[in-house]
Amino acid sequence: MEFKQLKNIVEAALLAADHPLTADQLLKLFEDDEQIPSKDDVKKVISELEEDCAERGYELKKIASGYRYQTRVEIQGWVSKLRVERPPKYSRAFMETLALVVYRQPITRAEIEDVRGVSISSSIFKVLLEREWIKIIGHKEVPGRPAMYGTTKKFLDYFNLKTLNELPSLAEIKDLDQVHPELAFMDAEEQKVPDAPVQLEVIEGGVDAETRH
Amino acid sequence: MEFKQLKNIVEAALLAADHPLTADQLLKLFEDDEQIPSKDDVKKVISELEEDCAERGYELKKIASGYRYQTRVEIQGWVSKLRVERPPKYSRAFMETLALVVYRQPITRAEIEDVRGVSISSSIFKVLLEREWIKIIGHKEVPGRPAMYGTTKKFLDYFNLKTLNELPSLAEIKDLDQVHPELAFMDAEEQKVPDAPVQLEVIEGGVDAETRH
Amino acid sequence: MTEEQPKPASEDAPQAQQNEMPFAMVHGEPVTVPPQDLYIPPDALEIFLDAFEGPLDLLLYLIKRQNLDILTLPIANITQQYIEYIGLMKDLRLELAAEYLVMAAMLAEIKSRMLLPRPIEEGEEDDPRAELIRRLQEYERFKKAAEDIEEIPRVERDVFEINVIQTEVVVEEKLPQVELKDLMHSLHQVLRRSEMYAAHEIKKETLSLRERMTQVLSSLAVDDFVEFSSLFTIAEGRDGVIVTFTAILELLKDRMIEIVQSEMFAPIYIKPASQIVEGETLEGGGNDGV
Repeated sequence: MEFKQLKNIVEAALLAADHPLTADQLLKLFEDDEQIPSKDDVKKVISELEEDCAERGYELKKIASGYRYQTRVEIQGWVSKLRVERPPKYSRAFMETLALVVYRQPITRAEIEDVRGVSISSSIFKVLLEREWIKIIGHKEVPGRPAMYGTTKKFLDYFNLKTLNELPSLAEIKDLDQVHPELAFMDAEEQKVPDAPVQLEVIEGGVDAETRH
Repeated sequence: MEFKQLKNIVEAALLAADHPLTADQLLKLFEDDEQIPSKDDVKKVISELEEDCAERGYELKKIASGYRYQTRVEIQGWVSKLRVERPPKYSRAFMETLALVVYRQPITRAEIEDVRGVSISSSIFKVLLEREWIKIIGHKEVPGRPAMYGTTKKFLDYFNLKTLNELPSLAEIKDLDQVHPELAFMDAEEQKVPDAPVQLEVIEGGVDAETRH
Repeated sequence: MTEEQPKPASEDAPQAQQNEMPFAMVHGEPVTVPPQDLYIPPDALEIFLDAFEGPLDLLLYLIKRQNLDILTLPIANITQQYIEYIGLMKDLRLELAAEYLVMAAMLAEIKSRMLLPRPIEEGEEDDPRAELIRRLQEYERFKKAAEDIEEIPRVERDVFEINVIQTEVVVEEKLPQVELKDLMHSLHQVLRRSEMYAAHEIKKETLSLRERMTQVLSSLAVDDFVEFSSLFTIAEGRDGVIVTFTAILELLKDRMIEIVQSEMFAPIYIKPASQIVEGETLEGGGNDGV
């Protein structure tokens, strides 16, 4: 097969696929052909395709489960007008639960609740599991054998990531003993508190469909 | 807006849309912009886009309800392999319905729905009957005379059973995790679990969510 | 949704409140002046619990608002403010999550411990605030992480998947494969949910009985009338005969079949329970008797 045709087919396949495709999956499209292209050819095609759309409104993106064509963030404002429904919005409780699973996997529900200091509504897990962003990856051998959760490739795909390593790293924890040992007990009344009028700030995103139903 | 950006947005929009778009619909994407492009511009973009993919594996086609990108017939042989490549899978509802027919036959649809706690779509029965894994073995003499389902020889053949007796008993299924450790989730090596001794098991996607509500 | 409350807070509050009703009752006392420096408009209190993701979040808010470092947690101050919030919420009869009260108790405990004289040899690691500070920091990390994740461009919101139509696809249908273990697993799941185990004595029911019931009904579907004795297979021996007989009784009990005998000692026949409508035997045409 000519390189050009190979490229045309790979491009069309990637455009038409409803899920990301790996180089191996792309190779499989040709398995009935007389001359099967090499994996190197396919990779070369992919990198050419990536370049071809470098200045376009869409890109060929590599994410966890393969390559996928998608529109660029820059033109989100226009393209999102195509969608009648608004994108799902997730509550802070939902995002914090997700963040804990992401950074602390495998983690149980009780462990998440422990860090957050509040109980978590089951609907949050239900939605996370239904969206297949998290899955049960085992059970902890403690009384009750609670399920342990971890993230999935679908989660990475959805958030445009190849691996979890691409996520920003967690903030460091400062050590109480080292930072301000002298302050340890200097407290209470001596601490001047600026008495500015205060408004309730952090309401953003706190209230949301998810937590409500 | 520069012509080039207009073209990028129109192209990406046409690629990302899940239905054909008319020139007017495309114009609407820009209605919030300071400078709204003219319809002539949009038409010019479209004709350029048509030319751009003249030698590609896909084309911009005008159909009754607008313009849409589609793959070319010439490469259909390759691209259509995308469809079959992913092994189809039955839904959980399907599997549970089958399991209940197996273990509770003769059983009516209402009885299955009763145990599952949700109504079952007719298509599940249709597929089960088409595969000839279950059949109607009579009608229950209650109002409505609902069909009663049972398993077939084909079902036994498919699962390599001589009789249903070779299946584990209900009591054994209850202790499935212990009885069949070989069902254990195979991903073990991939999912490094540092935390605690852990017994992994197969519970994919969302199972727990449903048990929770 | 950041609140830019037009309502003046501390400075103007006293005058403004002259003719006003007390807006809250704290410990039985009317409160006409909102607590200084933590004024929340009463309307906003309603959404208070939704605004904060729990007591840690509220504490963080109180600390951040004063530009204080978590590590220098001014416990007395924070405790006082925290408890004032709780008091306000209670008096507005907002449903208060238990976690908030637990935190109040914890703060009070820390505060009281800090007021007690300390033995000299006690090191910093015995700072009663240490555990709280650790939890606050830990929570703050994930709160930040959640915000970071929120920023990541994601499908449906920032980027859109491209999924071009395939022309003239000949659908090559491939039937899903099912493995026995999947089936067992499904049953396991559905039973676990339905709690059938607890309610029924199905354990006693053997599968062979169920299977035989199906076989008996199936043979009726083919022939409509079946001789009783033909249902038994001698080769199956005693057990087989018992299973078949039990199956017939079971079907009879459920009124799925009828047993008929034209005269004494004549052959006994089994037929499907009487069908009301002539001609409408088994619905689903081709499926019966398969």
